Amino acid sequence: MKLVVAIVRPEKLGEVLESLYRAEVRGLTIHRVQGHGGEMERVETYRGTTVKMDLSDKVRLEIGVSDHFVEPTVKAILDSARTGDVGDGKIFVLPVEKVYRIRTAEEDQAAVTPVS
Amino acid sequence: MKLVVAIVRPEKLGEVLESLYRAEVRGLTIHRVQGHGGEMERVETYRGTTVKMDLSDKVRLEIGVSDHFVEPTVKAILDSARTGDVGDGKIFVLPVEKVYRIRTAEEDQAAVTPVS
Amino acid sequence: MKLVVAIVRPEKLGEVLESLYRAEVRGLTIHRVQGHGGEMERVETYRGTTVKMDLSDKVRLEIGVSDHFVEPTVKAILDSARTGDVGDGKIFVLPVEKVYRIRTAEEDQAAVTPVS
Amino acid sequence: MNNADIAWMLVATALVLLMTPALALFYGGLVRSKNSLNTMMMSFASLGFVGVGWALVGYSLAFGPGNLWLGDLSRAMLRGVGLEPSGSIPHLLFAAFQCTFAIITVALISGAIVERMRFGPYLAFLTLWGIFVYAPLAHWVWGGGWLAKLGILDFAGGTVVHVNAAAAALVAALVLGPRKDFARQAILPHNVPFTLLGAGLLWFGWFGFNAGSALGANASAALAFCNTMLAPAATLVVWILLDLSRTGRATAVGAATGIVVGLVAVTPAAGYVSPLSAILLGAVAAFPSYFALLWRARTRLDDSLDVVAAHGLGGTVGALLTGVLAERAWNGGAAAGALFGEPRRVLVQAAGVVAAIAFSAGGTFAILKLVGLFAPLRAGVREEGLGLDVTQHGEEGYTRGEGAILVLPDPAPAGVGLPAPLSAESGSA
Amino acid sequence: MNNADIAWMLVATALVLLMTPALALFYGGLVRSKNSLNTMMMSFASLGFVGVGWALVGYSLAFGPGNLWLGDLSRAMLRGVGLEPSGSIPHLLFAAFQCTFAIITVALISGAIVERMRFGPYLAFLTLWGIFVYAPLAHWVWGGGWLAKLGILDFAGGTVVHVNAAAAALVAALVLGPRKDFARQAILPHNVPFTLLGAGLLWFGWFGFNAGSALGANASAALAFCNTMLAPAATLVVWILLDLSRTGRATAVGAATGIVVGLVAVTPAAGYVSPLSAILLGAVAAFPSYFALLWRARTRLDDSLDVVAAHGLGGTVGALLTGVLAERAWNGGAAAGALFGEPRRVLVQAAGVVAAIAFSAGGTFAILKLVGLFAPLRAGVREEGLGLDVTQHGEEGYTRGEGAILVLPDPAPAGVGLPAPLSAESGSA
Amino acid sequence: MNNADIAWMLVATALVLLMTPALALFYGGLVRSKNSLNTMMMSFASLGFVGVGWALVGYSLAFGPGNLWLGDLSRAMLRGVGLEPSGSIPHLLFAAFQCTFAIITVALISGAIVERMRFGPYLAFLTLWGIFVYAPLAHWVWGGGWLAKLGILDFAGGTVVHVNAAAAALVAALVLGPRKDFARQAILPHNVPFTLLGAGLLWFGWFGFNAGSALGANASAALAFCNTMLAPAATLVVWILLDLSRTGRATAVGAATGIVVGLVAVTPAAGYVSPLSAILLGAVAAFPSYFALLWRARTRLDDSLDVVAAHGLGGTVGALLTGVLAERAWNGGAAAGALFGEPRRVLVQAAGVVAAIAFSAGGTFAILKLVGLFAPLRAGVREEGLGLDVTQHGEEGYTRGEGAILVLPDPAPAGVGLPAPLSAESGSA
Ligand SMILES: Nc1ncnc2c1ncn2[C@@H]1O[C@H](COP(=O)(O)OP(=O)(O)O)[C@@H](O)[C@H]1O
Ligand SMILES: Nc1ncnc2c1ncn2[C@@H]1O[C@H](COP(=O)(O)OP(=O)(O)O)[C@@H](O)[C@H]1O
Ligand SMILES: Nc1ncnc2c1ncn2[C@@H]1O[C@H](COP(=O)(O)OP(=O)(O)O)[C@@H](O)[C@H]1O
Repeated sequence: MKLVVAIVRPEKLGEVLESLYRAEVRGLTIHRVQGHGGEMERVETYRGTTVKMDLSDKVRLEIGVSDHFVEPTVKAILDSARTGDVGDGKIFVLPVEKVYRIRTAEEDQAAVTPVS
Repeated sequence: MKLVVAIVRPEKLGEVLESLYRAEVRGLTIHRVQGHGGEMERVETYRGTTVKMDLSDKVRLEIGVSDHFVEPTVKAILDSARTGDVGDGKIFVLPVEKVYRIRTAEEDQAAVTPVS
Repeated sequence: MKLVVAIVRPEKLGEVLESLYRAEVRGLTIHRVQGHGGEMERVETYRGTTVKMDLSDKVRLEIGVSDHFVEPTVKAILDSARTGDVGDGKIFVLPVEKVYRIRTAEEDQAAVTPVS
Repeated sequence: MNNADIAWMLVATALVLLMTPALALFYGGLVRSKNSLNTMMMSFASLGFVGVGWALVGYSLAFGPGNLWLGDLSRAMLRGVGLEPSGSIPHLLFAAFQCTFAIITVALISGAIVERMRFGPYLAFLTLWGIFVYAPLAHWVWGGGWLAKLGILDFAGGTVVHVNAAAAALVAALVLGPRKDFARQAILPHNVPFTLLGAGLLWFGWFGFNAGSALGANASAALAFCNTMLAPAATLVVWILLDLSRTGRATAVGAATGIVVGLVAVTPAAGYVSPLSAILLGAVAAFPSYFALLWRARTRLDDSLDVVAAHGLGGTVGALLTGVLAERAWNGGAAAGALFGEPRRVLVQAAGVVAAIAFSAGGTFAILKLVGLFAPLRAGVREEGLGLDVTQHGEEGYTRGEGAILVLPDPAPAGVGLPAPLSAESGSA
Repeated sequence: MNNADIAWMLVATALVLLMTPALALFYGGLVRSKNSLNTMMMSFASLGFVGVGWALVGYSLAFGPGNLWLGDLSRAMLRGVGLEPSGSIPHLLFAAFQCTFAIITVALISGAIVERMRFGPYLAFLTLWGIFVYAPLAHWVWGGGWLAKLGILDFAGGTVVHVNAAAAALVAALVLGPRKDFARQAILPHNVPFTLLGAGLLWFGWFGFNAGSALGANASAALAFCNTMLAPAATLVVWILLDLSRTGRATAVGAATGIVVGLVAVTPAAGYVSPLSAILLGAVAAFPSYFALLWRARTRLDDSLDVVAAHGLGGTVGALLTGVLAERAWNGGAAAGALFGEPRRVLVQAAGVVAAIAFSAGGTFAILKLVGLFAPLRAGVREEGLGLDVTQHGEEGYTRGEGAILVLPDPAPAGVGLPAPLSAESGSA
Repeated sequence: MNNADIAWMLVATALVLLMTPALALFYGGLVRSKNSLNTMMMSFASLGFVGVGWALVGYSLAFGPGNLWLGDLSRAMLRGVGLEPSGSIPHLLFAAFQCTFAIITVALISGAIVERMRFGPYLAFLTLWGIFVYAPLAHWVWGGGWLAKLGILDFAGGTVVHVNAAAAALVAALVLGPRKDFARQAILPHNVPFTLLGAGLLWFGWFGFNAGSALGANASAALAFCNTMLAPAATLVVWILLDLSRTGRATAVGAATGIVVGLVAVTPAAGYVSPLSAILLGAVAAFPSYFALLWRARTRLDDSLDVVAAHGLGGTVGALLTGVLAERAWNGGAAAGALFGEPRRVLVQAAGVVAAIAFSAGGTFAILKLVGLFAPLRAGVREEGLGLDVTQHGEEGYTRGEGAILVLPDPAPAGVGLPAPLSAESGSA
C-alpha cells in the first residue's frame, strides 16, 4: 500500500480527476493548499501597503493505492496535470503500513477496493 | 512512531474527537477536505448550468502516535466514525522517522507525550 | 527523500518561511489546519449557546527534501517557529519512496532541485 | 391628497419592503453555511407568495369592510383599490404599505424553524398563513375589528406583527420538533457580519415601518421616528452592559439581537409615548428578552433563532408599556397610559396580546397540520445532515467549483446555435 | 416648484444611485471569487466615469434641445442647468436623476463580459458608451426625439435602459468571445448570499427608478410604485413554481434572477397599467426569460450573467405588454394599449425595441472596435486563469495574509518620521 | 411646519443613521477576519452609547442656548424638545437628525485604532467623546458658537465631523501605539467586497447627510444632493487614473477610498458651490489624500484605516475650497468664496480647521488619559495575536463549528422544561 500525494494547479483539477477516473482510481481526498516553488510572485497593493504574494493556490490530492496501482496512478496525474510552465507541481509516493475502511473496519487491500 | 491519517465525515467529528480524548490521545491536527469514493453524487443547478458534485466534505485528522499507541487510536476512530453508510472514510497508518516538539526541540517519544 | 511535515503557529509563518528561504529551501506547500494539543481552550458564546473551542488555528507545511537536506530544514523550522509557549507545534519527518516533478516528469532528486 | 404625505409613504413602503431582505441576511448569518440559502429563501419567498396573496385576497380580508372579525371579499384582487384618496394618500399606496407588513410578518416566523423544514410545504404554509392568520388579525386591530373597538393601541404592529409571528413561531417549532443536532452539537452562526449588517438594514427599514404607520409626513411620524431611534439605542446599551457584567465580553450577535428587541418593543408605542419614555421602554425591554434567550437554550424548545424571546417578549413588553406610558400630550390626545391617568389601558393591551397569541397559535397549528396531510413538513435526517441548501435548492451558498463536473447539455439543435465570436481578440496574452 | 416633489425626487435619485452598488453585489456574487473585485469594479467604475461624462456632455446630448436624433451641446458642462424649475423640481435635480440612469445602464452591460475583459479598455468603453450610445437613445425616447414623437411608451426605461443594455451586452459578449473555461469547466457563483442581497437592494432601489420616473410625489408615482412591488412578486412566484416543477428544487439564484426579470419587465409599464395587469405582466414575463436562460447555456454564447435573457427579454416583453395593457383610467388618460382600444400601440412599442437594438448593437460594436485599435480588449489566457482581481487590480477579494511578504518601503526621510507612541500602554497584557 | 420638509428630513435622518452600519462594513472588510467583529462593533456601539448620550446631554450642550463656547443644560434629557417647529420641521426631528451626526462622527475615529483597543475602555471613550468633544464643537459651528459668529461655512460637517474625527483619530493612534504586527507583517483586508458595499451604502447615506443639512426639501437640498453625486464621481475618476498611472492597476480598495474622500471633501461645500465647482473640488481632493495614504504607510504612524488621510485631509481640502469656490448665485446669497470676491473666507475656514484640530486633539488626549487611569486601553500582545473577536467579544466572525464542544448548561429545572415536540414528523426521511 502506498499513499500518492500530488500537488497540482487548481485549474487542472478537472482534468486530473477525469484522468484518474479513467485509470480506475475510485477513491481520493483533495483540498486547497498554497505552494511556493519556482513560480513568479504576484505583487499586490492595498492602499499604502505593498506585498509580495509568493504562494500560489494549488490543490493537493491524496490517494491510497495498492502497490501495483501506483504506476498507473502517477502516470494518470503526470499526463493530465502538466502545462509545461513552472508551477505544475509535484507527486510524492509515501509508504503506508496499514489502511482501514471505516465503514467495515476492513484492512489493507480490501479497504481500497471499490464497493461496487 | 507512526502518523495516523483518518478521513471521516464532518458530522462525526465531534464523536471522533471525544472518543480520541477518551483513548488518551492528546495531540492532533485536523482540516477540512473533500473526498471522492463510493458516495452518490449531488446534482446542483445554477441558472442554465447543471453540475455534478462528486466530492463530499470530509475532515482529515492527522495524529502522531508512538507505536504501541497506534492500535487504540485506530480503534477509537473506527468505533466512533462509523455510520455504516458508504462514505465513512479511511484510515492510513504511515511510518514516521522522526518527530520534534517545536517548543522544546525534544525528539521522538518525548515529543508526543502530553505536557503535564 | 523525505517529507518534512510541520505544524506551526499562523503568526509565526512569516518568520518560518523566511528562515526556510535562508536555508535554501525553495519548494513547499502549506495550508491552514486546526490543532489540538496542550493549549488552553477558548470559550465562546452565541446567544444562549456556550461552546468550548478546543482547536486552535495552525499552519501545516509540507516540504519534500533530499536526505541530507532534512537536518537544515528541521533546524530552520525549529529556530523560527518557537515562542516557548505551549502550542508551538510539531515536526514529523516521513520517508518518501518517490518524487516526481509534474512539469518534466523528472524523478527523485531532480524533482526537488530548484529550477534555475 | 397631500403630496408630502405621498412622498413619505412611498419611501416608507420601500423601507419596509427592504426589511425582508434585511431579515434574510440577519437570519442567514445566524445559521450554518450549509443552510444559508434555505434560510434566506424562507424570507425571500414571502416577498413573492405573500405579496401576491395579499393583492388577491389578503388585503380585502384585512381591510375590506366586513364585520368585527374579518373583512369581506369586496376588495379581492384589489377591486376598488385605486388612486382615489384613502386618508391623504392614494388607496393603492395604503394597500402597498400594508402589503409589506404582511410579507415581513410571515418571514419572521421562519426563524423558529430554520435548517429543517422542506421548502415546498413551507411555501404552502406561508401563503396560507399570510391569508388566514395575518389578515384576520390585522383586521381586528387595524381594519375596524373588535380589538380596534376595544381601543387597543398598536401603533405599528407590536401585536399584529411581532406577538403574532412569535406565537406562530412557537407552535411551528413545537410541531416540527428540534433539529437533529440541537442540544447535541454546537450549532454556530456562519457569518456574524451578515447578521450585523442585517440588523443595521432592519433598523433603517424600521423607520419606514414605525414612522410610516403615521400614514403621513406629520408630527406623529416625527415622534415615531425619533422613538424608533432612541429605544433600540437604549436596548443596545443595556444589552451590552448585561453581556459585560455577565461574561465580561460584549457579543456582536447580542448587539444585533438587542437592536432588534428594542425595535420590536417600540413598535406598538412609537407614536404614543414621549422620547424619554421610549428610552425607558427600550432599556426595560432588554431584560426579559436577554434572560429568555439564555433560558431557552437550556430547554428542549428549538426556536432556533429565538423568535419568541426577541419578538414575542419584546412585542409583549412593548404592548404593555404602551398601555402604561402613552401620553396625550405626545400623541395628539389619542390615548393615555396607566401612568398618565388611564389604568384600564393596560388591560386592553394585555387582552390584545392574549387574543393574538391564542388566535395565531391555533391558526398556525391548523395550517401546519393541514399542510402536513399532503406532504411531510420535515426534511429527512440525511437531508438535514447534508444541509437544506443542497437538498431543497440544489445549490450551495459558497462554492469554489472544486470537483464540480459540468453536465453538458445536448448541444442546441443545429440552426439555433449562435455564431462563433466575431473577434480575434481572444487569448491575446 | 413643489416641495413634496423635490422631497420624493431627492429620495428617488438616491435610490437609483444605490442600484449600481447593488448590481455590483448581485453580479459579484455570481462570479468566481478570483474575479469578484473586477466584476464589482465594472459597476463601481460607472459611478465615476459615466457620472462625470454625463455632467460634462451626456446630459446635454440627451436632454439638450437639438433635433429628433440628438440633443445639442447647449447644456454641456451643465451650462444653464441650475436651480430653476424643470417641471416641479429644480432642473439640476432632474439632471441628477437622469444621471443615475445612465450609470446603471452602462453597469448592466458588464454582466455579459465578466471574468475576461481588461480593465483599462473597459473604462474607455464605458465612458464612450455612456455618451455615444446611452445619451442619444435617451434623447430619442425621453428628450423629445423621434421615438417620443411616434408615441412610444417607456415609463422608466424598459427600452432606453434594459433593451439597450442587453443589445450592447450581446454584441460585447460576441466581440470578446467566451471565457476560456466556458462550457469546459463548471463556473459557479462564489457567494449566492451576496446575489440575494444584491437582488433585495436592487428591488429597493428600483422603487426610485420606476416611481421616481413620475417626477413627482403624485398618484402616478403611487401607481408605479405599487406595480413595482407586485410585478416582481408575481415573477418570483412563477419562477419558483417553474423551478419546482422542472427539477423539484427552487433555486436561490433563480429567485434572485426572477426578481430582476420582474423588475425589468414592469419598468416600461409601471405608470401605465393597472396593478392587476402588473401582476399578470410579471407572471408572463417569467416564461421567456426562464427558458432563454436554460437555452443560452447550451449555446456557445457566453453572455456570462445572462444580461440578454434577463434584461433583453424582460425589457422586450415589458415594452410590448405596455402596448397591450396600458389603460387610460390608470395613467391619467395618457395612453391605451391594444387591449383597451389602441392596437397600434404595440407596433410603436415593437418599433422602439427594434430601433434600440439596432442602434445599440451598432454603436457598441463600433466603440469596442475603436477601443480595440488602441489596446487589446481581452485579458490573456494566463491572466484569466489567475483571475482578473490579481491581474487587473493587484488585489484579492478575500485574503488571509498567508505568505504575504510586506515590501518595506524606504523609510520616510529623516525629519518627517513620526514620533514614537506617546504612551506606555502598549503590550500591557 | 412644512410637510414636505418633514418628509425629506425623516428620510435624511434614516439615511444618516444607515451610514454607521455602512461604516462598520467598510471598516470591517479592511481588517483581518480575526478582528472583523470587534471593528464592526466599534461602530455599532456608537449607535447605542452616543445615541443615548446625545438625548441625555449631548444635544443640549451642542444646541442649547448657552454661550459662545458651549450650550447649557436646558435641553438635557430632551427637555423642551418636542413636536413644536424648529424651522419648518418638528424640533424633535431636528434633534434626531443631529443625533445621527454625533453617532457617525465618533464611529469614524475607530478606524485609527482597530485591532488593538480593549472594548470596555473604548465604550467609555466613545461615550465621553460624544459629549465632551463632539457636542462643543458642534456648538461652535452650528449651535451659535464663536465659529458660527466668525462666519465659518460648514454645510454638513467637513469641520465638525471629518476634521474633528481625524484629529481625534491621530491622537488616539499615537496614544495607543501601533499594532504589534504593524510594519512587520502584511496586514491585509479580509473582505474587500464588504468594503465596496460599505462605500456604496455610505454614498447612499451621505445624500441624507449633505442634502439633509439643508433642513428641508428645497433648492439648497437639490444643490447639495447633486454635488454629493458629482464630487465623489470626480474623485473616483481621478483616483482610478492615479492608480493606473502609478502601478497600472486600479485597486478596488482605492476606489472605495476615493469615493469616501470625495464625499468628505464635498461635505462642507455641498450647498455653497456650483456643480461644476463640486466636480473640480472632488477631482482636486483626490491628490492630497492619495499621496498621504502612500506616505503614511512608510511612517511609524499606525492610523490603521487612514482616517487622517481620508477624513482629515479630505475635510481640510473641502473646508478650504468651500472658502474659495462658494458662489452667492448658488447658495441663495449666503456667502462667496475667495474666487468670487471674498478672499477673507479662506482665512475663516482655515481658522475653523485649526481650531477644530486643536480642540479635538486636546480633548481626545485628555479623555484617553482619563480612561486609561481606570483600565488599560490596549489589549495584550497575546490577545492581539488571537484577535479581538475572540478575546473581547467571545465570538468569531465566521465559524464552521469544527471542534466546538457544546457546554451543556444544567437542564432547566423540572416543571419549566418544555413539552417534547407535538409532532411525529421528525426524521421522516
Ligand atoms: N519540495 C517541495 N515540497 C513540497 N511541495 C513542493 C515542493 N516543491 C514544489 N512544491 C509544490 O509544487 C508547486 C509547484 O512547484 P514548482 O517548483 O514551482 O514548479 P515545478 O515543479 O514546475 O518546477 C509549488 O507551488 C508547491 O506547492
Ligand atoms: N483510496 C483512497 N485514498 C484516499 N482517500 C480515500 C480513498 N478512498 C476513499 N477515500 C476517502 O474516504 C471517503 C469515503 O470513502 P468511500 O470509499 O466513499 O466510502 P467507504 O469507505 O465507506 O466505502 C472519500 O470521500 C474519500 O475522502
Ligand atoms: N500527536 C500529534 N499529532 C499531530 N499533531 C499534533 C500532535 N500533537 C500536537 N500536534 C499539533 O501541534 C499543535 C501544538 O501542540 P501542543 O502539544 O499544544 O504544543 P506543544 O508542542 O508546544 O506542547 C497542536 O495544536 C496540533 O496542531
